Amino acid sequence: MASSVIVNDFVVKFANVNGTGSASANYLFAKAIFRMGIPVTAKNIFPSNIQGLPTWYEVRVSDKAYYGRREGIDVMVCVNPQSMMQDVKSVKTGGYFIYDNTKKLHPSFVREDINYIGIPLMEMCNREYADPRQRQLFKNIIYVGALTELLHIEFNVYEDLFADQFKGKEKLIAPNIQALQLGINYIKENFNHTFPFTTERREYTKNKIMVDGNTACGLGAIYGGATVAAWYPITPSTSVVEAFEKYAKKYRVDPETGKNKYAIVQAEDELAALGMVIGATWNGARAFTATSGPGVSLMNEFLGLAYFAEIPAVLIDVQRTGPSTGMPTRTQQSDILISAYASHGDTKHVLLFPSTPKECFELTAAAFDLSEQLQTPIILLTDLDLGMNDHVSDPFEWDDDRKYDRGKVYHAEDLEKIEKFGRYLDIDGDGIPYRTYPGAHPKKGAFFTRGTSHNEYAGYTEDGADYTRNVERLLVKFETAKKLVPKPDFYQKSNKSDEAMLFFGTSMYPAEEALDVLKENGIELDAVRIKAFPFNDDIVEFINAHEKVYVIEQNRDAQLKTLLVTEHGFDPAKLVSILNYDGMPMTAEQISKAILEKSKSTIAKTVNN
Amino acid sequence: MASSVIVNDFVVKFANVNGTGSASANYLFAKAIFRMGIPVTAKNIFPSNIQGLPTWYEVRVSDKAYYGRREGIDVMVCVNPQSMMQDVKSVKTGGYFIYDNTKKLHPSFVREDINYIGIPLMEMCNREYADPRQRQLFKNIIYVGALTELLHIEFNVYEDLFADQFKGKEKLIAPNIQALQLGINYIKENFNHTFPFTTERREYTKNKIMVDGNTACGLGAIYGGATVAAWYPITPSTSVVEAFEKYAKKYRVDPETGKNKYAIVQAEDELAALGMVIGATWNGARAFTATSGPGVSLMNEFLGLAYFAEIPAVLIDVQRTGPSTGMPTRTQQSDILISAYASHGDTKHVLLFPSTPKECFELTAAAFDLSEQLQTPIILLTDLDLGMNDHVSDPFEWDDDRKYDRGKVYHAEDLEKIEKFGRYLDIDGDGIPYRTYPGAHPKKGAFFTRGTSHNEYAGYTEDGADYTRNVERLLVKFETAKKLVPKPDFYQKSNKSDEAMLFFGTSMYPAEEALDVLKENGIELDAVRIKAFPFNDDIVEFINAHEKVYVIEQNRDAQLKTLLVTEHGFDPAKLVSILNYDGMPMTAEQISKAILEKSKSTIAKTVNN
Amino acid sequence: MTYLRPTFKHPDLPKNSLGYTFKDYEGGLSTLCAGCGHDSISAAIVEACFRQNIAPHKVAKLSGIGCSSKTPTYFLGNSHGFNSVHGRMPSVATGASLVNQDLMYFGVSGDGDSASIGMGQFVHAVRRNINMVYIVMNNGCYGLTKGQDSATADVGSKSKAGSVNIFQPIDFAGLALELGAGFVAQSFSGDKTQLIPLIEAAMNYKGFAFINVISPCVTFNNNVGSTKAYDYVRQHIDATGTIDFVPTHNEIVADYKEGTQTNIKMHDGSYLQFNKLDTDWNPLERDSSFAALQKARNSQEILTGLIYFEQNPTDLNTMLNTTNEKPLHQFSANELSPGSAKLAEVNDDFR
Amino acid sequence: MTYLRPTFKHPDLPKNSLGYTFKDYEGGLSTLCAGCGHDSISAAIVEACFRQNIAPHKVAKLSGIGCSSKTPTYFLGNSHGFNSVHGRMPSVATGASLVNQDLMYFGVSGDGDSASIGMGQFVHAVRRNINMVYIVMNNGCYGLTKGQDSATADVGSKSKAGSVNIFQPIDFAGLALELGAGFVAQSFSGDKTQLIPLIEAAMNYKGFAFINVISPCVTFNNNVGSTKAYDYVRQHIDATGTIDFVPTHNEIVADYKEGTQTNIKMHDGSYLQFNKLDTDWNPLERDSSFAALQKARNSQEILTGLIYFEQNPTDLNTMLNTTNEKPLHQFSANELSPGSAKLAEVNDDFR
Ligand SMILES: Cc1ncc(C[n+]2csc(CCOP(=O)(O)OP(=O)(O)O)c2C)c(N)n1
Ligand SMILES: Cc1ncc(C[n+]2csc(CCOP(=O)(O)OP(=O)(O)O)c2C)c(N)n1
Ligand code: SF4
Ligand code: SF4
Ligand SMILES: [Mg+2]
Ligand SMILES: [Mg+2]
Repeated sequence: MASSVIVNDFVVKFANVNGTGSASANYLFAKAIFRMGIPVTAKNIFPSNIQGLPTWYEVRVSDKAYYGRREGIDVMVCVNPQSMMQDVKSVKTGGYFIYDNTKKLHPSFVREDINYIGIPLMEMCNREYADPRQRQLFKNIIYVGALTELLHIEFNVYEDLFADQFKGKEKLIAPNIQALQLGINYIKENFNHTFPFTTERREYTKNKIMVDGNTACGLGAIYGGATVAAWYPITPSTSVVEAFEKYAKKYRVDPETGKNKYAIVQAEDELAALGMVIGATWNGARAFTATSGPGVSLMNEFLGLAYFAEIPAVLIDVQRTGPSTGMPTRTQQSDILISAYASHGDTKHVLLFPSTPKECFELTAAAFDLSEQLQTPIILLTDLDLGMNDHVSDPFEWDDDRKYDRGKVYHAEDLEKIEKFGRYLDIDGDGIPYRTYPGAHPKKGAFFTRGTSHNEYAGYTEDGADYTRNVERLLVKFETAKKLVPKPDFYQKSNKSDEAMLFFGTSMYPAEEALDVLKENGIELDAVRIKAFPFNDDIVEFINAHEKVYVIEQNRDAQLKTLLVTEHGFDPAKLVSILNYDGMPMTAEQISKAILEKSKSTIAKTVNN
Repeated sequence: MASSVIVNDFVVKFANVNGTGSASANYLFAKAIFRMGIPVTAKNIFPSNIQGLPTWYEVRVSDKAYYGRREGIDVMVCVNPQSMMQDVKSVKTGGYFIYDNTKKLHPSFVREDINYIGIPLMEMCNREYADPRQRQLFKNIIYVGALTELLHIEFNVYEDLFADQFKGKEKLIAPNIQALQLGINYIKENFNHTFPFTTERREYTKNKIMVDGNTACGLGAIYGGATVAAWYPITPSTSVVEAFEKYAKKYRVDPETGKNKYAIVQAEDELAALGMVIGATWNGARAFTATSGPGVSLMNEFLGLAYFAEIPAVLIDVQRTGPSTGMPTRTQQSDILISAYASHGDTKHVLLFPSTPKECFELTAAAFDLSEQLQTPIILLTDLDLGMNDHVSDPFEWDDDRKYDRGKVYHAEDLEKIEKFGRYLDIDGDGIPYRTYPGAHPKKGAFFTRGTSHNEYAGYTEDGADYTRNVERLLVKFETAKKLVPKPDFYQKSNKSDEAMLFFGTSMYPAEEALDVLKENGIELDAVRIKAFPFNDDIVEFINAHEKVYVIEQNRDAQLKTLLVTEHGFDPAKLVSILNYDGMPMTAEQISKAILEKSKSTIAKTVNN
Repeated sequence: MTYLRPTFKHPDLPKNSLGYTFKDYEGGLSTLCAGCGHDSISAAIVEACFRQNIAPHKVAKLSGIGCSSKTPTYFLGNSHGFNSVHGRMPSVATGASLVNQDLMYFGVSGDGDSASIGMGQFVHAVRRNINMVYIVMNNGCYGLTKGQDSATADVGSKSKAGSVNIFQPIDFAGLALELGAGFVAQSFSGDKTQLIPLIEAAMNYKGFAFINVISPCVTFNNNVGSTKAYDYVRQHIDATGTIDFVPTHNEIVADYKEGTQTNIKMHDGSYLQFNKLDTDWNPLERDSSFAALQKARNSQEILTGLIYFEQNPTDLNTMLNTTNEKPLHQFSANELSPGSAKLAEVNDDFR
Repeated sequence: MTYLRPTFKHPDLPKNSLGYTFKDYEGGLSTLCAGCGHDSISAAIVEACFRQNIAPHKVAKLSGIGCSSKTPTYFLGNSHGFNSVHGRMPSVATGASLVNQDLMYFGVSGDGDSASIGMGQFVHAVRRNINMVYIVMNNGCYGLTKGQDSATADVGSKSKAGSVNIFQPIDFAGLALELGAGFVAQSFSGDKTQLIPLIEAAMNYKGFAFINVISPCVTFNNNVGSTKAYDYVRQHIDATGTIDFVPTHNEIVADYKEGTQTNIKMHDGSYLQFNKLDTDWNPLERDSSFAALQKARNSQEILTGLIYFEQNPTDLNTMLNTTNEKPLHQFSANELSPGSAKLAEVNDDFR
């Protein structure tokens, strides 16, 4: 047990029953810490169920600004008898177990090596509130109060938070404050040891925002100029279009006519959703859909059509744990292979990998440009962890001078100047032809879009040479894509080591932390974070420049490594996979441990994380 | 121009209008050569259209028993004015162009370097036949007659063929013989040069059969014990289930009750087709579907379910030219990647690659055993070339003592002996659990099949450890598959060279021929033909034993190479791709040329093919 | 997570004619929201199976994805179950039903599962007349994904989140009738008295027996303004009278006034007894059923009960003439493979 | 392979009010079988567009896969066309129609394309009331894959290959009506006189205008025993009388006997003129249309003509309140992006 007080470095986990309103109380706790300027990460671990099953909320506070998950619970707040046995077990030796002691704790829950704080939550609620719904809701606020006192969270932060939360319903503020106070007072009156963890105001999160990736994607689609969204509900992607709708209602209604500059359709399934997107983009609009694994599987045929007929489309895949229905409320990065090579025949798709809410916003907006520039589907691969959990992020930015890059489009005036329009003619040598919007010109520019083989003039063809020219041009286009997609993030100005780490998406969080851990263990690695597929030359150069590259992924089959090897012919032996695929966000410990075992430069040291 | 007569080594191509009955006449020609014991290969090159467009039929005769396609037309029989210009162009210098000279040939069709034989086909038909349908049909027989005379095909072979073809409609024999005779006589009377090509009876095809792969697959499903077939029509797979139905009607109707020991359903689409198969196999039956690329794309979600819930299923994918609708009547081997890794999440499927009709039969039958042994989908990857063209093949064989291997199933008596049944319990350490059929036992063995994460007892779980154990067991099962799938064919007892060739499916035909061509050019390569994925140890050993391995594929993106590298970590540099993807079956010349260019042991020689 | 009920059995529990107690028909403890209509339907299925004396292992239960599709875990724990993928249960059930005619097939689905993503498969299952009981637990919303409108939500119906549906609803009963379904019933999860015998009748129907059950989602669609809320449904229901299912061996007890009772004979000789039937409509005539349904729709009423009953159904297996000698999976290699001699003949055809 | 007709134009060709000649509405030369019903429907579309004075480039034509779905290449060569994937045209058309309300959308499909693989999408396109003309070229078979029965093949109908269909047919008109379609018509490819005005009316309908056209497949389903053969259809057709479409600017010429003519007013002020209408059925009332259809079905007749017409349709764009100020793709970044100031507010919400 720690003897001195640890500042801003601990993990609190809440164990609740879902459907009881605990999520917002737990969020309040995390948000309070955020408002104190302290780095905080919250993970909502919920079941694929609506009401009555165990749900958890993990809050990590980190003065070093590590935003990844960390194993080992310092403080467990358990108000769910169903999960209590496993919750007790999950507390670190020396940690704290906070529970409702209205009823006496059964001896089987008692561990010698942890501390127990009982608070008579039910009793207090029954005493204070008559309404059963209030009893349930305020119980959650009371334990937040207790934590507030134990961890010395600033009280006025809550006052602000409640004021924001209940704007327009101000009469709800007082009872919430009161419930919080109940918890605070209970600790004040009953707890007289030194609690080994505390918080202290910092400036880390100043100017930052705390938001989930799905909201950021929805907002990115608004700023990126999407006018049509077609989707089918599926966890964990549903909130992408919900956010789009929310902001569209706010910002996309013509104030004069009251008419919408957008259209959202809840489709009958994912096939139809992508079909609608393709219809809309074919007709010139920017359109997108959001889904998760099963939806991507169903969209294969349409993705192949869009690839071959060269129709833009933006698909946001918020990945969850596969295969099949898998674990719908757990995270993974396991739709990479199917996304990159979706559909039968020789197909390749452009992928984007955001790591933060800000990147969700930016890459979603960028996806619309890219998709129109390249006239092909762009698949944004985010995941449940990024999409549904709140992350501390730099704020969203937008340049008001920014214009959309609509790609190569011939309008009526261009068509006038052209002798013969060839929809699939590679005029510029970059593999990207010109398109026209339906209705553009009375006599020129009309063409037939089809998924069958076509020549440069969009005419149907069964000629082998026509076919070959066309699919080889598509490879040229894919080369062009390498120049247009976002560049990777390098963690060093120039390479310093023979070994390196490569990661993408939410693996960034534990990977960055692992870099530090390894450094502490005497292993300094170069590192790169990939943001897109196809991989651009910088990445190839980086890998070539290293003897060994650890590729961090949250899937079983090393799917990103497969893309690296397939597309660039690296020797697979030099790309060493570090994988986690149990459905929980990967931790720095998992990575550093694995690398310590595998690294040639490993000194006989153990990780002291 | 050849001065001496070439025996049994030439290519004849027919140019017709589709829907005019030419296919059966052209087939008659190929079959006659087959009956003379001479190796012959026929390729039907038809449009995605029902009536009125150009169609071709290529017949290669090869005394060396090369069954691959060969470029360069020796004799072109053109009865389609639409395609005449390109047909004239496709004749080899010194070759022959046979045409209908009822109307004079336009000078633009005249090439100085080829020979022309005009036959007044239309005039002859109009004279001989009153019925327009007869005129059309017998025109085709007349040119077969002409070829018969030019190439010295034995007349009595036709008599036998007609007798077989018109069994039960004997009155059609005489007019056909007469039409044939018309052609023969016309040549006898009007052609008095020496024709540079001829046929001579051989014994090569004695005991062989000439059949298309789809028929063989359908028959394989009959012998393999399939009782349920669910499908959706799509070129080029349609005839698989048609053959199954034909033989089922013949061999699977209980003579006593008149009831069917099979059920065939034409589903509403491919999703439903695979759903029905999965429902049937879940209920204990052997079931299959047949489709082509677009169908596989649509089946992704169900394939993932079958993988994860461990349900047998047999899927026959007769590949055509992708992506998207592509060229539906052209061939390719381009559904490898999507088949191997179909569906989102981490999934892997077992693939089989037949090369001959006999293997279509055998591997289809084997697929049912494998699928039940492994409790997973088996995808048989054939292609349009193998599936729809007639191939000379060894005859089908069946061991009457053969029993079906139904895999690990607990029946009522087994369940009686078991304490607690665990549907996903790995008792034998091979990753394969035991299953039960619905209705097996009144109290034991019932379980819930689901696509969500499940523990050893088929219970729903969101526990990371349960999940991980399960998906890692699936990897163990995939390892087990390596021991069960058919072994590769090696072309040498022991390795003789540093370099080797690796191929599969219909690439076998040109590859075998290319091996000879290369030998003639001083390059002797080892070779292996792969029959299944996952690749077994023999293949890995073989590749490790060579410095360079040429991987022959009929797709753009080197899909099989991707599997080799992904699964075994070979250095991609040593696997050199030789690709063809124009939709036509690959030729030996394409392969040998490419290898001559790329081989380190290349002596300054050119191919003299 | 599935909780199992304690397996302790009271020795005095009543048994049905097969010797099974009610408990033998139960499943795992439900994880649905307290008050969810779906749980009442599960209970009705349990009761119907108990009454119908079907051995639990002789039932196969199949579903798609959704709260409704989870229910097969909550009834008939001794039956094989298959929770397939979203909207595709009909095809899986079709395949299963082809194999083994000794089992009874229960398909359970939701309105999202069957009216949106599964519409195509639903239509074709009806068309093929699969021999199964097909129950849609219809709550007008997507429960499991948190309350979006489904395709059966009525125009103007308000969700808990406050959005008002603008699209025409799909009327399952009308659709099934239009598609030629032979057994079309409609009921309400809150009306056990009506629902249980309907399920019993459906179980005895040799063909596609469809029951659309309005089943309120208490969490997302039980608010004022929703036309699938308990209150709304109770107010707008137009029950066609009580129904009784009378198995073959039971005597028909006619304790109703004359003229108010109809007995429909089932294929196995059992009877379906209608009481107090609406007099101007005959459930044995399709046109008449259509008209009745249409009339109720026009007046915004929900017609419940047995809406249409085709007396001579021909199910898929009969149409396909599939053997029922034994399940298809029980045939051995020498019963299925035509053998080497026949293969020699086949080879000869290709020479 | 598409052949283009010679582009030489005779100077004296008649022109429509926009100055276009008939030739301007033609497409590539058909590659369908000689005599295929689909070609007649293409010709009717050409004629209807010419008569309706629509600029060819203001039409978008969409289809799935099949012989029928190939036809958009054979009409309106100056329009953008989209031959998508099998059965999924409805969704593509839906997406397209959301973007640009200045174009007219023609969806062309086959019975395989819409009744089998595309059933789900068809149902939902009806439900959403997409503003489009939706034509099914219904031949009861899969032409392009060589003649298998489709889901619209009648029970007992015999294919050329000799197989007899055992399944209930899907009745497109009945289904569309059941699903709430506002414009439901049925016709025969061989009846140009009826078909052309129906297409014209459909073009002027602001909503989902559905025309099921029986269109014989001469190659695979025109044999004796087929209920989709030319001869059979001609014998069983029950035309509802002639129809005329009268554009806004034309005067209504009433040259029929009183009592036999009905004028239906379209949303744009034009009229649809029915002559010699069946007296016991009113196409403006859904129940009545249902009954008429049902009656014809019962007597194995094919009712053709305008079966149902809802006078006040609300199409999807109207329901969604989408702007028609200009097509959605014409909005620029500063019209669509809320700008940095608003983004600052959004950021603040997350602090
Ligand atoms: C292919 C696919 N798309 C989406 C989902 C997400 N999903 C799960 S359940 C559901 C809707 C369920 O609605 P319903 O069938 O009405 O069942 P309820 O929960 O209302 O009983 C959806 C969209 C999925 N599981 N699979
Ligand atoms: C996903 C998919 N499955 C199957 C096919 C093969 N296919 C092409 S057309 C067609 C049927 C066409 O029938 P229909 O729509 O009635 O058109 P018709 O040819 O009769 O006019 C089928 C099954 C395909 N192209 N795509
Ligand atoms: S969310 Fe609705 S449908 Fe789902 S369990 Fe709860 S009440 Fe039932
Ligand atoms: S096959 Fe039939 S549908 Fe297709 S073009 Fe020929 S006649 Fe028309
Ligand atoms: Mg529902
Ligand atoms: Mg058709």
